[in-house]
Amino acid sequence: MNNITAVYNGKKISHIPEDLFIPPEYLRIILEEFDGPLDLLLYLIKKQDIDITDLPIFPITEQYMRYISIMENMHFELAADYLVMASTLAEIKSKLLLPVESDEDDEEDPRANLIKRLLEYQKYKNASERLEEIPRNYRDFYVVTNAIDYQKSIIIETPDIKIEQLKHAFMDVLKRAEIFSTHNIQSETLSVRERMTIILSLVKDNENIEFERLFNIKEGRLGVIVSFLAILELVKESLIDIIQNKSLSKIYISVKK
Amino acid sequence: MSFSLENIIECLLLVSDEPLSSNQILKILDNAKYNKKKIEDAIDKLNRQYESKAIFINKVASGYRFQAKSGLETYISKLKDKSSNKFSKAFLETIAIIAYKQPVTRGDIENIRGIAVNSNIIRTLLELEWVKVVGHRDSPGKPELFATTTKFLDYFNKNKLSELPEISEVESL
Amino acid sequence: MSFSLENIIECLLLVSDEPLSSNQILKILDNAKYNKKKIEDAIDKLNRQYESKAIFINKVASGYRFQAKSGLETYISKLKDKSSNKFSKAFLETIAIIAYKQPVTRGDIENIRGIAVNSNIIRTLLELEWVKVVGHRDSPGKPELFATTTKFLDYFNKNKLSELPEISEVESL
Repeated sequence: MNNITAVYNGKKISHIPEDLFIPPEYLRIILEEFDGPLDLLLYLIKKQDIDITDLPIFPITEQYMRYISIMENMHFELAADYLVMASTLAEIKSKLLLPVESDEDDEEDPRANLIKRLLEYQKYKNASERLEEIPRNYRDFYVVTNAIDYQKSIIIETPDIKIEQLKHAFMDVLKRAEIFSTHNIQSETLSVRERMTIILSLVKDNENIEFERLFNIKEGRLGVIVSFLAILELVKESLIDIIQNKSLSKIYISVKK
Repeated sequence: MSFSLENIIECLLLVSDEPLSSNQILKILDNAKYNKKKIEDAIDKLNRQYESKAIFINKVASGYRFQAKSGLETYISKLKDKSSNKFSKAFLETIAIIAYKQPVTRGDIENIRGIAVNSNIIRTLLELEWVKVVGHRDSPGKPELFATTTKFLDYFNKNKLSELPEISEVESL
Repeated sequence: MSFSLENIIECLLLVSDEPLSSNQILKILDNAKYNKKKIEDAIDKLNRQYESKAIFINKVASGYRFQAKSGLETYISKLKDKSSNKFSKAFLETIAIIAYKQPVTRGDIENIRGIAVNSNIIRTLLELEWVKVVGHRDSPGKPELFATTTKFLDYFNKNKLSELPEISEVESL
């Protein structure tokens, strides 16, 4: 985190003013910029312009804790890793406070491991900055792919998929997306989805279509309900328009223009 | 190095994902010395250069586009089959989302999967005719709405979409 | 109409979504009269034909592909949407760790970055085929070991991993 820049009220701000009131929305922008506790620590250290091998653990810990408490006060969803780092810092601090016994002076500096981690992380941050700079496709040079059409006679072999695989794939996706709680997919939904596709195709081919033509009495009550739900869903997703010129006149459905 | 108009047009048509009309090309060049006639002449000239080649520039409804001449179908089939990603998890998830949540846009699929949609997968699905474009959503960019086809159902030996396996809440737990 | 080897290769490279190696081309042609040397010579010949053109055939890690020569960026940038190649800091750091420290596990990446790896980043990298699983570490849970692919190198126009920028140990900030 070398340069944080946020624009607040039209002014560019690149560091958090020490004792000024920080408007919460601006602070949020700054905090969201940090990619984890090591990133935050590196920022705090760089801001002080100090030699990392001489890491002043007391002021850094204090500042780190201040950021953490600001984030918590703002109900910022704090990754557990930030708290782990807080306890690591506290542990180092307490070790440093213990009196050093003279015959144990080859014992490792309690800060050593943290300093090593910070340097290691900085190394890969540098690497990622180099990667950001080197030429890449569609930004610095242009690759020609799939540049030409070919005759329709090209045959693509059909993949071998079992229907159960399809179902499991969809369930995996739903689980991952955690949208299951808000979207209850029931057996009926699919018939509505299918009807939506049929209606869309019909409407696409004919400019306007009479509302009644979307229903087939032979399908019985359930079929009519499916069509009706499909129409409502299409309207809700703003895919079609329902048009009636005056009351009691014919109702038409058309593609949303 | 400066390029002739023909070479610039050739490069633009090859790099572009979509056919380009002469008006689009003029807009990109943004130079008063070119006009529609000059673009068309340049394309004619390119096609004469390509006489012995296996490629040519074809005029389709939305503009000019490179196409393969006939004769190399067996090679191209082998090539396309290899790169279609048909057996990947991404392929399966994409067709599953289209089937169960149709009609959907690319953006919808990306939102659900949390990751960008691979263009090859959509293209393969369209080429297999498992999926078709049924309309456009009325939102910025007018994205295409994808839905499954009867060919897709035929493959699974089903008559209706509602015959696909049900997704129930209980099973997801 | 029959085409010369050069014309066939030109057409195949243009139709393909991905770079083609000489071995892949040989496999598609499936004809004993061709060999690797002949493919390479044909590509050299094509590139000589393209001398005054704005395109050329470039060799990257996974094979040969067409690219635009530099000079037309202002035009081409009007054609292409660049949003798809902006990466987040977290994404770049993750791929940098995998590239420079491979093979690595998720845990290794988390140790270095000090924060949990976002699953979507790993999934995106696997789907882009920039990263693949090359094995499992012999430690509890047998975590997957990730390494970069030739496709990752292709994206950055490199032939070998050693062509990536060198990085050195950091001793001070």
